[in-house]
Amino acid sequence: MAVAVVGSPKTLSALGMVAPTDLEIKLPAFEGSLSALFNVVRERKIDLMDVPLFPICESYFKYILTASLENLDEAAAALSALAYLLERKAWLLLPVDEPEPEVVEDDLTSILPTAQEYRVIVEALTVWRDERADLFFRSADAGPDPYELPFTISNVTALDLAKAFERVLERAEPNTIEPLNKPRKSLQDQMALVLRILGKEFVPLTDLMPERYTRTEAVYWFLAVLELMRLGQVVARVEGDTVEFALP
Amino acid sequence: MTIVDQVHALLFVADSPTKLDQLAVALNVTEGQIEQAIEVLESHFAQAGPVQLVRLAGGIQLSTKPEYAEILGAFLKPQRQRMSRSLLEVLAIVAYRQPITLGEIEAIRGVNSDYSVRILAERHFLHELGRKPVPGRPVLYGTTQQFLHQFKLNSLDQLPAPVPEGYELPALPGPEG
Amino acid sequence: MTIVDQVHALLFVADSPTKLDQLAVALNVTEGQIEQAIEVLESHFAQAGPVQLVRLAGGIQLSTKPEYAEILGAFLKPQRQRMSRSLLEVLAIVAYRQPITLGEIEAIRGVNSDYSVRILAERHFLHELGRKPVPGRPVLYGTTQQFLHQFKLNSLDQLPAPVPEGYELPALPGPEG
Repeated sequence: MAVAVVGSPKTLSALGMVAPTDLEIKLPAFEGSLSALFNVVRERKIDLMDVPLFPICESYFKYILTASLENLDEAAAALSALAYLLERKAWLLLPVDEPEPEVVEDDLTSILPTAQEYRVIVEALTVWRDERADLFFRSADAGPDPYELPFTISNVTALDLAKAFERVLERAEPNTIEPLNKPRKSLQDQMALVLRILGKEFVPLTDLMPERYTRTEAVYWFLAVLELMRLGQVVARVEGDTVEFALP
Repeated sequence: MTIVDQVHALLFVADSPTKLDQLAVALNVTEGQIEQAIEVLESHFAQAGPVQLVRLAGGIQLSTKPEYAEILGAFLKPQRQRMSRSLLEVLAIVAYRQPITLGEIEAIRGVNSDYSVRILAERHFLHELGRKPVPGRPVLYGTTQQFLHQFKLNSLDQLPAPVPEGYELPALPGPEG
Repeated sequence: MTIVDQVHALLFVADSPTKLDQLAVALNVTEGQIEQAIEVLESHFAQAGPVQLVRLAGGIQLSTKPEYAEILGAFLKPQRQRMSRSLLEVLAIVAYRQPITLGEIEAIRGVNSDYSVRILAERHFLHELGRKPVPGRPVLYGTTQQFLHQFKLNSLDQLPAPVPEGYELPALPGPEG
């Protein structure tokens, strides 16, 4: 694999610029100048895999070190040509980006001899994967938001509830003026209260509430009952034209 | 392996409400047989356990019973997306008035609703129905199946009637209340 | 609402294996109570219905029983990803020898395994565990939760031990049986 370096500049342009300095290459697969090699590779007339690039690079280094470098353009052109060849070859060496040929899956005899030690594991994995394929799970986005689940309110419609609320409000007294810093009652407390008072028997909302109440209190009572209905802890029905509530 | 169990299995793995005819085709039985199986399942679930059958978005689906909402809400909290008041408002307007343009939504609300519409479309609650044949050809929006599903509606007819204009809503207590 | 029903409800909505401690925290009970509830649920499911409890990837998950595979497969038409012999081989080596570098895998197999490792990582069977503190700092690979899930394993301890080199493997039956 002798490579001779000859420094006579040529002007033929292979790269569309100054031709590379002629590095004479003598290899089993190719004999000629670097620019000739560059051309045959570009035209795919030679398999680059058969051309070792290392000796060529070495020659180029020798040339750079020993030549007078009167013409830097030539040296640069040679470098570009070499870089092109190296890149082309590097791509050829990369694994092909297509699926591996399908091998019959349970053909365990085809395990590489070097990996025979792992054959039992491969066998086990094959079995388990088949078993796993028989199982189906609930999908990640299955089901409505559990917090927004439907609940049955028997024959009660939203309009019935609105009417019931209206009736409760009609009887409410105007709000008393309270100091601003008075802590607000929590809905949770109100819900607990409703659960304590309510029994299994259906009663209208007004039966649960005290004789006298303010508009704000009415709202709290109503919201508490609604929330409990949503949580399934209170049920409702329409009796005549009144909505009645009870524990389920 | 009874039809009831088979229907149960299909509903268990289905990721959206399944229609009776889909179940019938999958199990190669009649819709009547599916109906019967559904009834058996329904009463089976009603007796015990946390699972129930719900009829949603024109199909049937398994869900947990409402009384488990609190526990599950806490368990799933990080995954839940809350919906702001303005999003709900836009959604309500579109649900009633669809097909409707962005300009019409904004005329009703009196505020810019561009952002809300975009978010609702991203969450697949709204989608484009076409374009209104007026100058500018604005996009017409409508609600999706996803909307029905998320709001546990079987069809749009189930929406309560909006309060007619001029009707006085009972006043909610003000901040001083 | 018993603990058993509550555990059932949580497992029903969970979309991946749930660990006992997660259930215990969510329901504010001890892990021992969860264990008991799981046992009750397990025997309950074993008696009837298409659902079962499976222990995999270090947690518990509801799934359908294997005998429903055919019906469900026809209904869902899942896209089963085929796995070639070399992918399985690389997976077996990583499962057993993790953390392991690409170079070490290739040293065992004697062939370039870059492609297989990349595909397995894309399918989330393998992931990077860090880098080996040697020149070049090569990536160390290990198996994922997804790997355990896809192969119905609860933990890596369930893998059989590799047969030591030099040990004669019983011959597999040839094609003539």
